[in-house]
Amino acid sequence: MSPATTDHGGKGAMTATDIQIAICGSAGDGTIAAGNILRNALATAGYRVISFDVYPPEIRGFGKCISRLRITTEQAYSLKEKSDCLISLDDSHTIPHVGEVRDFGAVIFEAKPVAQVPEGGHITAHVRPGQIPYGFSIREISEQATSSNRSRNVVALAIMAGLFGLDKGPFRQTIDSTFGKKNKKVAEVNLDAFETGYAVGAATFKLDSVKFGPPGKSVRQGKVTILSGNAATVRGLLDAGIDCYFGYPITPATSIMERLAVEMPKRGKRLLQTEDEISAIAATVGAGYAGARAATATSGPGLALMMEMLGLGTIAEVPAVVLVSQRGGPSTGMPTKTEQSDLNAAVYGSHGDSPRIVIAPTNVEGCYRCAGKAFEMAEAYQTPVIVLLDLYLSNRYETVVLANEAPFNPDCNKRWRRTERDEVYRRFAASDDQISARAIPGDEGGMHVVTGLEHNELGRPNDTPEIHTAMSVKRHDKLKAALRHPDFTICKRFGDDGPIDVGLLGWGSTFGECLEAMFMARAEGIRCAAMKVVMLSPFPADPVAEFMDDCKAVLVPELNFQGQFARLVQAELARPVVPLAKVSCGPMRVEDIVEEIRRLAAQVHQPLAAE
Amino acid sequence: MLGDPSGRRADSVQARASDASAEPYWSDDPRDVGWVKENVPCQTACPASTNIPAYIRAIYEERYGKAYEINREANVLPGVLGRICSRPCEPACRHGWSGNGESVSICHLKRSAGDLKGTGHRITENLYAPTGKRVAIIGAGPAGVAAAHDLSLLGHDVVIYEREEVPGGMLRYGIPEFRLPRDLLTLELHNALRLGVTLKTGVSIGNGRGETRLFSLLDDYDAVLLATGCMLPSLLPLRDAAKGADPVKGLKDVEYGLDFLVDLHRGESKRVGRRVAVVGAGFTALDCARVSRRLGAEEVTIHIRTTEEYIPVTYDEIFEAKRENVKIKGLRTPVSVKLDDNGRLIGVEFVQNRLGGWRAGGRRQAIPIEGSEFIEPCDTLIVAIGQITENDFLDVKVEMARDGNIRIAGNGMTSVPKLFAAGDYVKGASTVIEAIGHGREIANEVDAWLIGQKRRRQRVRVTPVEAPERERAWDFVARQHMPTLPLGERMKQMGEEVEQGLTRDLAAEESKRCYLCSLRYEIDVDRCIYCRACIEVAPRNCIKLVEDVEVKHDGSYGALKETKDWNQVAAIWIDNNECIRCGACFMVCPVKCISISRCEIVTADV
Amino acid sequence: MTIQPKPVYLDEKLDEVRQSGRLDYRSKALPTWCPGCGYFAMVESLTAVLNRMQLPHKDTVIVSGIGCASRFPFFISTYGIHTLHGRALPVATGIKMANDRLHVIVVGGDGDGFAIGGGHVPHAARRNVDITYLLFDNGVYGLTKGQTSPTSVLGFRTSTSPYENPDRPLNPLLMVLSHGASWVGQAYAGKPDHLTEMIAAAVAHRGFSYLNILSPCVTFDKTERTYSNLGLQVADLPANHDSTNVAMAMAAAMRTDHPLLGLYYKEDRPTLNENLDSLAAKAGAGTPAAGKKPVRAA
Amino acid sequence: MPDTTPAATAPHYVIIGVGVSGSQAAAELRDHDRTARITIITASRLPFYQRYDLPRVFNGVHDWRTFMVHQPGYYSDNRITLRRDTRVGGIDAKNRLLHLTHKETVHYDKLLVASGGRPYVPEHLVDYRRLMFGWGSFEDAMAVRQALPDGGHALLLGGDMIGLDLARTLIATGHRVTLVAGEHSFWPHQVPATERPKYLAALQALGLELLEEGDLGGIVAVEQSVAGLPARRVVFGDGSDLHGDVVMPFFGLAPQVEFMAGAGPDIERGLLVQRSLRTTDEHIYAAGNVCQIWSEKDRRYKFYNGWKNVRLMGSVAAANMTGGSDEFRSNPDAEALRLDDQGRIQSPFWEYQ
Repeated sequence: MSPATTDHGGKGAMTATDIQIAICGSAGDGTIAAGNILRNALATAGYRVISFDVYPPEIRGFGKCISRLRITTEQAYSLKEKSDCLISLDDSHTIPHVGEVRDFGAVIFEAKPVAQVPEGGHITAHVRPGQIPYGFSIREISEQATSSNRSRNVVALAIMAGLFGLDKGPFRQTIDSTFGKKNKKVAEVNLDAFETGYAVGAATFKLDSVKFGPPGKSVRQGKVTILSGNAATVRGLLDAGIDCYFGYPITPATSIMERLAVEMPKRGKRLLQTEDEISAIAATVGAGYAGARAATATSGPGLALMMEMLGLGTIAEVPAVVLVSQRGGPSTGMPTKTEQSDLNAAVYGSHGDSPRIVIAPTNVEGCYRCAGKAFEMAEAYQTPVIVLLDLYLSNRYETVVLANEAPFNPDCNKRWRRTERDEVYRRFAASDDQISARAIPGDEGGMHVVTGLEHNELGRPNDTPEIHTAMSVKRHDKLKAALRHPDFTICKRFGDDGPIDVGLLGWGSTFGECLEAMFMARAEGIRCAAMKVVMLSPFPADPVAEFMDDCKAVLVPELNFQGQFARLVQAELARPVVPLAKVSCGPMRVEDIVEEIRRLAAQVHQPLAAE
Repeated sequence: MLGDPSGRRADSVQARASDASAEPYWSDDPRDVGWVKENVPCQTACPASTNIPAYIRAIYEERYGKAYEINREANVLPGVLGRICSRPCEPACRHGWSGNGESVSICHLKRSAGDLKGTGHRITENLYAPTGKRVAIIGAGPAGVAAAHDLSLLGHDVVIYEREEVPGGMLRYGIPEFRLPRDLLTLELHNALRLGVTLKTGVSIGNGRGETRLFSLLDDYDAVLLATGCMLPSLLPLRDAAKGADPVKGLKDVEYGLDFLVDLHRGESKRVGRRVAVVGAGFTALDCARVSRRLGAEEVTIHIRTTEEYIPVTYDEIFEAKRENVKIKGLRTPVSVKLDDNGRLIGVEFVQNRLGGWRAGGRRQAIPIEGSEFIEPCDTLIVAIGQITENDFLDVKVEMARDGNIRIAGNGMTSVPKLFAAGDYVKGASTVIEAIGHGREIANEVDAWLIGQKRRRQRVRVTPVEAPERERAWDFVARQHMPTLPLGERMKQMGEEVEQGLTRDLAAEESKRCYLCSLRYEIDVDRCIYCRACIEVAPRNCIKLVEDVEVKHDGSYGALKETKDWNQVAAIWIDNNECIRCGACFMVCPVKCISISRCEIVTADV
Repeated sequence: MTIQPKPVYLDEKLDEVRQSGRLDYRSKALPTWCPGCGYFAMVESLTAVLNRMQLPHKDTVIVSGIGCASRFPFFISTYGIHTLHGRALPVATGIKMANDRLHVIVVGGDGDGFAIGGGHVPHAARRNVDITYLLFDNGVYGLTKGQTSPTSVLGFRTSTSPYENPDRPLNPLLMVLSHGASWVGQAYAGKPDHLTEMIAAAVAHRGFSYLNILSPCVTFDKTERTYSNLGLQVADLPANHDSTNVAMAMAAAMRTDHPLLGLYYKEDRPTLNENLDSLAAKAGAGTPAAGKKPVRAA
Repeated sequence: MPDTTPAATAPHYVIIGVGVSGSQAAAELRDHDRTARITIITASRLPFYQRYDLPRVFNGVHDWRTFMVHQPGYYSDNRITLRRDTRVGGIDAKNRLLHLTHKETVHYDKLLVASGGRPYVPEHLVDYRRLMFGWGSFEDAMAVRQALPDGGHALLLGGDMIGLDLARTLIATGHRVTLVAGEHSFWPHQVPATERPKYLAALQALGLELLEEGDLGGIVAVEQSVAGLPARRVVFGDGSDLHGDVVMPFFGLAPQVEFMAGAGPDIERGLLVQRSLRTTDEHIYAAGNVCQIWSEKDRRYKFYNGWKNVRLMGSVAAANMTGGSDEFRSNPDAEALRLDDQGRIQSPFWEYQ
């Protein structure tokens, strides 16, 4: 395959930048920090960036950290299969990843390790003949520049920047703001390290074929910024006016809370680290009952603990927003590996018939929108809303364009107002849209009790078949309005119009790979289209069915073993789909999808050929 | 309090209300008075306002003397009334209410108090200081004796004028000995009068020669009380009889029951035929029938206009009469008497009746069926259809009421100043207990009139009680039956008392049955936690979630207004009308917010 | 024997009750607990306290978990939320954080609070969430018809410990004291007057107030914690008890043979919301009161 | 992770150098032994490329991949480990260990030293190395390509066959080339003094401007450019000077054997080997410009240069390392410099295409 500048989506010109850089090291090497600096610097420089870090569950020690960044002129949809440049801060961790550098890409490494390495233990034993090895005395440079080896990560970055001839300004700016927050001195030291490393890199004869083009033009309106999925989620929550947050640390959702812990107090809002996930969701439901926009974030194990309370939210019709960043399961599973295996839990979880709204953004910008819209929906439909992220989405960074004005309605409550006629407030009164006017503690005259017991219109416990039937209908039917939620894309089709051979049905973070795969398949002449499904519950049956009508075959790529979304689609529409269910401990490989598209395309044409 | 030694049961009972160390609370509040009247139906039904629960409780405690004294406070002849009382209390008894079983044998217990009291029992009298007033009472029947007793205690000098040789009136002359032993009667009359009443017997009041003039008494005394009763029989109203005429006058074999009994008790020798027909439905009729049996009649039939269930006598009387082979035939009204050519009675012609509507007083109307006449053969006819007053002796002009009885004002005084009247003489033929009650009532009025103010009145005495005095199990004790003389024994002698009196054990068992209705169970609304534990254990629908209570015109409480709305429940309240004083609620209350007090209407100094 | 000076007349009493406003704090629904249950004392005392303090209905929220207590909110005319087994405290924390103006009262039993919900008590206590926790301690699971609870006495026989309860009961008072509750008291359902005073003090306390309310389960414990046994066991805290001395309070809490009634411990310290607001002020929020705004409530 | 101990069965052949002879040896080692481990160690960052073609950078060929001999897949297909950017710090011949400068030790069963030669700079010019452009690698070539403007002036010192090859291209691509000729001119060919003018004339015919080194025995300075003048200035002993954009030394190659010092095998200038290319250490062979081969005829150890020779050396070494008994035989014809019919210089050294 053509190595240098893959045309993502067929949109960019050949001169457009599309470079992926990976930084790999041991926990504690500053790998992720280097990735962050690189990401922010390149975003500052005006490139569009997607980045994703993989790191171990342990804080320090010998776990592997990889930070991957894809730098493009126009927004890309996923990381690439192959990186253009790999920076090793620890050979033992980097060696297994050397293979992911494309031919004639660059591998930057430490030429003078501090300790003896075993035979074959140095990265030079593994750099592929097609790749360009760049050994530098990174440690020595760091020590020369800063009298410390702690700036190795910055030096390595700087060498890369110098080697590729990147503009120093954005790097300096980023390093200054990153380290300056802690200590001006630290910033200065790192700037020195950068300058030294940059000079070394710049003086190095560049043998690889990695070429940075100029950054893209700035976006028409809104502000461009680089955000992780979790950061975008936080931004969405804040812009939608989050009042209360309750959380318990869990990878990979923790950073949502960490960011909110910084931002919410500034706005006079309240955040609490609870004793567990159960209390986090409980307090969220409590605050929701009290009228606040409240949210909690967790991952699969936490979601499992929250299930019972989600059921309460459903039956008591209390708004609550739960952000779930999925990771590998079951049980503790793989805390630092991405997976999309909590769909069943999110859609079907909890006991009894407990419907709720589940939405899953497909990119970082979607995280922003979904987080904010989740508040709107929770309020409007008086129900818990799960926003299904995953580690890959939570932790990946993308340059996103945010509107100048927050695109969220600050109040979607259907509020009860006391009228002369009301003798008694009927919290769960029947109405055309099955959504009952809501009174909130503090509302005069609206006193009522909500309960996890089946109840009548007044909220009084009642378990007659008539009431249970009516209330079950109400709880399910009211959610259908969410399919028409204003200013929200429940699903969207990409690619060829009209009849197609292979349609991709994608959800969540994997959809980026689906899109990349679709573009590649189209480039190969396969009639291909893709639909992203953002709203998983209630299921947007009509548009999805319409899309499937156009497809000879429907492929559902997702990162779980069971093909959970494929099953959901089949259950909702009773139509066959081809699952592409992978548990690869990392993002879906675009090539895997393309391969499957090719196979399916060949298959759908075979009968035609036979005729 | 009394010399009667406390029995063993007394020790086992935690509290004895009258022994409470603290002062009771006295109330004239209509809500309290109303409560007692409503809640102690026996006492309310009793014309003498006998504090029945109290004396039955005393019997349970084996303090018979005290029980006797409690009775005596209301009527001075407990032993007498314990035998022949018409017992208006018993139909009223809560225990006889629907669902509760049979009423308590109040009367038998009354007798047992007298029967069982210790030989050392001494009667108690509370004497007032002498007033110097003099009162003449005409008639030593129950009303006169009761009035005399009370007036004498109140400090007045009382003289009774009695036509007969011995006092007692109808008690002595109208009631057969087998129901009321004469020695007991004599003793109790003596006890009633022995504290300073002058009894002048054989003195007839009237205009005739040798008779004492009423107006002279009025001159001699500060007050004169007429208590002469009803000593004239009502005439048999046969179909063809002229109004006011006696259709059976002069007929052999036909007699008025009252005359029959009075003659008998004056000592005359009476005879009856083989077949005796008794017309009438009261005690007199029954007495005549049973006396007839004892005089040798073989077939004794009581003919009544309606049916058994509506006749104004006690069940026991009917029961015993029937045991003595007295027949009772109902739904018939005599139309004529049939005589043979010799003028001897051969039978009575009756007309068949059907039951009509209710009449005042709880009786049923009897409507003759035209053309249904028939003849019941008999050898002797005794007519016992009532008595009326005798007014011939009056030598002062006194206003009479429409029914022929004397008219008295609210204070008991007739239209003649200083002249009072009481008992059957005022009210017409009634019962002994009514006569006694009225006698005491009028005595109180006389006293007030003499003194110029009321000195005593009825008040409610409220005494706290620490614990229920009953056990729930007692609610299931069956009514104890009065032992009676075997039939064979009865006929041997006219004076053999049929009812033998309750033994100690029987009395004890029967005394347990009393609900002690004067115990008032109340919930302290401020401390009640509305837990409804009391409702849970309540044997009846007696504890209620109350929203409001009706207050009647007289200030007493009417019905409780119940609710099931929690926010309307202003109190959980014990509906004392439903309450059978079992104490279960008191025992179960977790916060001990239920209190018990004894609420009694007693006569007290003003 | 005391003699009431004057009988209480029902009509007057009814007027007084109605006019007192107490009934306004009740809902229409009749409580469904077993007759005699101590919960009645709680609901009665609480409504009396609410009435006495004139807490606005609209600003009062009763929170319950699961257990016999769970239906408590249905019987009170304020706002209420009947949550999950053991989760009332965190729900209440959320409510209180959402709106300072709300008076939040949590009711629950010993199983709810110290078995399934035991993980939440320490944190509500140490954070000093400004709520009142009325814990109904009857030492048995009532709603599920009589199983062993965390405060069941040793040797207690229940349907799940048919031979005997082998587990030593925990000591709720000692627990909450050690967790830093700022108000700790104990009352007995059989003494409703005292209970009312204690609830009043607990509700008035600014911070996390924990009131342990001893009561029998009249249905499923006929042998151990009966009214008669408890009535004999309970005693008042000694007159010289110093409720500012936590060591003394703990020592008193150890007296499980004769549970002592009264205020064990009281401490004034900032509440969770106050702490959050002051850190918000440090973080640069416009005004410290910003968080106090009742979010979104009308 | 590769083994740290010698494989029990498969021998490990290590080749130092990825030039013609090293690469040839690797290929033939694989032919001889399908199971052996083969590792090439080189300080270069690039795989084997055609160094002789480097002048083509002036023909617009700027991508080193054009010079690549094998596609990258070649190495993995043949299971040859190519370790680039890797330097050997020393050899422990006794234990058959290579000490790499990055603190790694590599065990070998047979070692082939094919580290080649680096451009030789005479002593008197060493101090000016900084100001001169080398021509040893692609990087060097590109550097010259960048420093030398179109139509610019290159000053070549010495004038070995490598330099003359470049000179041909430079002239062909419109540059001005001045050769300062001296005793190293036409290296490695030995040009008798008699024939020298003839060859020099041939060079001039090519378009070179010529200066005889003898005439300017004392080069005293090479200075940085001043404004308006080309980047380099060569000052001669007589005070005259030359201005040029680049100055490049072409004094032949010197074998790179520093890392062999003290290792055991005999070294004169290069590694001394038999015709079997084995050094005095039975496990160590040498090939290419790094070794001197015993010449029976000349009774001395000789360097053999030129693409054909060094490639042959690789083959012979590979054969012998795997148990063969080949001998290196140089083709005398191949070593001769000559002029063709048109008077153009022909050298086997240039015959690499």
